[in-house]
Amino acid sequence: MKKIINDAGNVVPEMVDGLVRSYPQYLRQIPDTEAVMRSDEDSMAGKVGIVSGGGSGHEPAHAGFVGKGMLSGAVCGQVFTSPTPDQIYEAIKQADHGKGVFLVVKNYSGDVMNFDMAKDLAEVDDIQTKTIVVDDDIAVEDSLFTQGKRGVAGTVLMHKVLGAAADQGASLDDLDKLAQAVLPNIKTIGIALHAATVPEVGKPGFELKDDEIEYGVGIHSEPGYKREKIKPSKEMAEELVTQIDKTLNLDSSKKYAVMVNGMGATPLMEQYIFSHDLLNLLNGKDIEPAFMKVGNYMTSIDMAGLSLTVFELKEDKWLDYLNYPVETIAW
Amino acid sequence: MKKIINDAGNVVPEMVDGLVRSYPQYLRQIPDTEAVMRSDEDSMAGKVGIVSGGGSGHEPAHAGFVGKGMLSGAVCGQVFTSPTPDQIYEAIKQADHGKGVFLVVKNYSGDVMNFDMAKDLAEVDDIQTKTIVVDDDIAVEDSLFTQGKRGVAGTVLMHKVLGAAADQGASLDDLDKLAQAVLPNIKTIGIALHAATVPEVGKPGFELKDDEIEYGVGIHSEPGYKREKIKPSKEMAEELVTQIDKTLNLDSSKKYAVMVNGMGATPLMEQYIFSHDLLNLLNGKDIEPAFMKVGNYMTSIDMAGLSLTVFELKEDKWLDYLNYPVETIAW
Amino acid sequence: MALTVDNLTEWINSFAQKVNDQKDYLSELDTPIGDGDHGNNMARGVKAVQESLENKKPAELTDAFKQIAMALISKVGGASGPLYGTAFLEMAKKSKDTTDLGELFAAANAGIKKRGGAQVGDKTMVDVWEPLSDQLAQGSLAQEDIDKAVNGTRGLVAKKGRASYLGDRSVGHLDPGAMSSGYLFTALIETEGIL
Amino acid sequence: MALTVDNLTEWINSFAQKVNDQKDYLSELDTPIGDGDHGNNMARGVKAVQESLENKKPAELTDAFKQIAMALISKVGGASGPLYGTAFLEMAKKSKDTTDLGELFAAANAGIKKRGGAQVGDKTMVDVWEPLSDQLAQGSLAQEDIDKAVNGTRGLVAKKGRASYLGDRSVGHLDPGAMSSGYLFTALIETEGIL
Ligand SMILES: Nc1ncnc2c1ncn2[C@@H]1O[C@H](COP(=O)(O)OP(=O)(O)O)[C@@H](O)[C@H]1O
Ligand SMILES: Nc1ncnc2c1ncn2[C@@H]1O[C@H](COP(=O)(O)OP(=O)(O)O)[C@@H](O)[C@H]1O
Ligand SMILES: [Mg+2]
Ligand SMILES: [Mg+2]
Ligand SMILES: [Mg+2]
Ligand SMILES: [Mg+2]
Repeated sequence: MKKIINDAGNVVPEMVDGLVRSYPQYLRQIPDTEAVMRSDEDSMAGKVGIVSGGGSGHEPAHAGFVGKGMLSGAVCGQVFTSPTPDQIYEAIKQADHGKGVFLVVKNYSGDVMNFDMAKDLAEVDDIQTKTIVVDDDIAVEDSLFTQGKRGVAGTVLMHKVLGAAADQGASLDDLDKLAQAVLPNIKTIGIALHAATVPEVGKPGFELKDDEIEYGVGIHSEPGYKREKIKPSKEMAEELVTQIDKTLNLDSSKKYAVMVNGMGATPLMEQYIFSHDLLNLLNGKDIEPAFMKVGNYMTSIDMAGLSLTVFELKEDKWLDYLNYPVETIAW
Repeated sequence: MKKIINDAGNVVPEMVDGLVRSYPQYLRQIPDTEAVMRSDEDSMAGKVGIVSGGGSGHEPAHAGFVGKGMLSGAVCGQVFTSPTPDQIYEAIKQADHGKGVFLVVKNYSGDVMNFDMAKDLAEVDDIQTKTIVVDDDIAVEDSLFTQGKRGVAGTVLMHKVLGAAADQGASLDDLDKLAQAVLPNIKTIGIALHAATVPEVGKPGFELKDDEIEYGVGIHSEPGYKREKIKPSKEMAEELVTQIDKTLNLDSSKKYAVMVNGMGATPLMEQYIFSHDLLNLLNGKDIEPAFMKVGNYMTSIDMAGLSLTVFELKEDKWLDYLNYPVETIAW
Repeated sequence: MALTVDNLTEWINSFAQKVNDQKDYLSELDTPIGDGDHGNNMARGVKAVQESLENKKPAELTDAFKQIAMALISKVGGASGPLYGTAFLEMAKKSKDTTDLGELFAAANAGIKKRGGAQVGDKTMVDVWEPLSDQLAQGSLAQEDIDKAVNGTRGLVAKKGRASYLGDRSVGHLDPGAMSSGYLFTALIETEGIL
Repeated sequence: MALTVDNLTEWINSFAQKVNDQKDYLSELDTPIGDGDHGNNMARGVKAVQESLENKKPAELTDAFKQIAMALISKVGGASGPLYGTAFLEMAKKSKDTTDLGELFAAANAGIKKRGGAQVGDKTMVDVWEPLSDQLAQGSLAQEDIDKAVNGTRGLVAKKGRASYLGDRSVGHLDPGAMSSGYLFTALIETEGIL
């Protein structure tokens, strides 16, 4: 493992410190935590707060989306490890401006349980909270008896939509309805060329041969659904679009937002080439995305690969929310 | 080599196509070239145009900085290879709105010569041009008899300053004076953990052992000034700050802008940790940057590593230029 | 033979020792069917527990359980943090009424199941906590029971936690949380005078 | 023995052949002291040159030189593109007055030096173009002269181009542009009836 770090056990506090001190215009840190809050207090007055977070290693998520028009705060857990309830609770307290706090949680056992415990703590203080558990990753079969699907890059689109609505005065209940309505329309699927190395582990989460890729890998090196020899970008795009098509039934009469998300070590060069192939495929179905973003939004440390998120814009308002101006580091 | 591409010989056209089609609100492509122009024509009316460019592989540079308040156009050469004069010439023609075009060139023999030839072509059309040759990389010794220093990440700050000034109505001569004044105050130095792989070459530009790093590497895998065993981030920051200090004489009575720039495969996690160490060092000298940015701005395909740019803000106006709002993909 | 703050501390220190010794192994177990951090998570947790018990020596059993719970809840994170934390928090509550380990563990196990929603057979720590809590209640817990419970997770298909994403491919791997829970029970039966 | 469109084409095709055969070698030479793309750059260029000469067969020498120049200028990029392009553009200009290869190469060499600012001894293609143009003018160019000029760059410290960033560490490596230029001269002396 070759990394620009000091102490593998200390990456999160140092990272959060560096982030907050580099961008004081956007962020401040809650003392004695790795939770970060929006610096622009005025922009939150009288509005529902939105708090997200999760394990670290997904930078710029989630702190990079804290700012006017998007998140009120983000809680940074240890690398690939859900943050603890006490810290989430601190962020909830600071995000509350009398209208309650909406929590955006990715569907992992750890995140769900820790945010739940934080919610319990907030209830004692009479802070109203609602939660959306994002599970956009279609690589995993859903079932009532399991944890279900994972939350991945589509979470960033959820942040954007809710952030814009909250900034325009949506109530906690409005946000709850919006989040529930939006959720089933956001679908993501990823591909990995090389696994991430967690600093404390010191070696990649899984091994892929020099000519192997894996479809459906999660953002914490969770295994995917199939391994294959590397293929041209065009064919990778085909596989991902086919999977998305299965759940969303892509259709030229509908509107879509698309996000191509780099996993951390995959250069924009490759992301743009993939986008070229993706757009060719979509255009072949007479679909022109109404909104598109390409870049590193929800990474997996130094994983090589990318994910494709398609968000069916059932309402025009959702597109407005995506286009709503924000002041963040990374949107 | 494992990359999300189709054909190593075709990465640039496919990449530019994907980029432009993903972001039509910012960019349009000049037909039959790999030059991209700002879509927002209105924002350029009556203003001096600014054209930059260079070899590809540095994404988001340069096309990611095309947009209102920054560049008018960017010409994308083959990977790590200067664009050709005919394409630069096309971009100059389209960037000219009667007030001339300012060219931002990085100091490589190829770029300098190709932009020069394009300038000659533009002169025939009576389009006025001026050029700044950026040479911010202090890893290379300067001398009258050699090519001199390389242009690297500091170029992005040059784009920003000139773009803001041009947007506010600066003339070609104003921009020339501004660029000349700014240039000697921007200094950059880099560090590499792993070299970039040019698709057509298929293997990394140089080999570093599993525990080796190299200081002063260029953004095309040009060799640096020393190789060492990997060190804690803190010590890497110390080495880079010491080098910058030698040329800029860092002093708490002066103002600075700082850019920490990822090389493409280095995750933000590491860039923020480095920033933490960097800010500790600067604070130790009683320096608090007046402006700071951390992220991937001028990459080297999938190189692992980062560069540190320090820009001494001799005039308050320069800080205003950095803070001036822009509409681009990547600033 | 009774639970005291002293032998509780001894038990927990012995657990901490095992977790630290097996930190890499726990993370290794978490690699093929998880995200490879269970050893680090637990090591961070037991360190915080030991520090807490050192810095603020609890006088009462309830306080001791509570301190353990809070240290785990606020330092482990992930899935195992709230689960282990809930287990000890439930023991803290229960310890107001009884010091019977069978009852304490039954409460803890119920807490884990409520928090995580897992049942026996889902290939989680519940596959260790439930049968071994039962055995404790019957006063017959032995190392071979522990081994059997832990090893029993190997053949299961994961239904909860990260391993569930693997579906059938989770079969053939021990569950890391079951393994670390096994250490807790082994530490317990090795602690003199506690049972 | 005179320069014609036919033997110019033959010469250039032979040069193209050599560049394609040695593409990887040229890029390899460009790796330790450059950016590893000289072979790819030149291969892209000679392909464009051949396509241009195929698609629009030039009738006049000047047109032929100009087509070659334009193909190189618009397809190679980097440092070698404008340099090779300028060389052939200067030959195009000069070919209006003379078909003497000595004079044509002298003009080309002057163009390269003006465009890139390099002098003999700076470890660039000029270290091949200048001495060999002189020898051509004297009517005595042989392969051993070419080898000597190319190999002579090995001992030099680079002052121009990417290799200059290396300073003294550029010593011991052949200059890639000198090598590709060597192929151009070898192709020339191998072309029957041109000299
Ligand atoms: N819903 C659940 N119910 C019970 N135990 C669970 C549940 N989810 C996960 N676990 C346990 O947690 C262990 C993983 O813990 P750990 O690796 O520390 O957390 P994470 O999965 O968040 O990385 C699993 O091996 C399993 O025993
Ligand atoms: N200023 C210059 N004058 C003459 N020749 C030069 C100059 N700069 C570079 N060269 C030649 O160009 C060659 C490199 O070409 P190439 O690799 O294609 O371009 P780049 O350096 O832009 O990647 C060098 O080996 C050298 O011979
Ligand atoms: Mg984890
Ligand atoms: Mg080059
Ligand atoms: Mg885990
Ligand atoms: Mg080169």
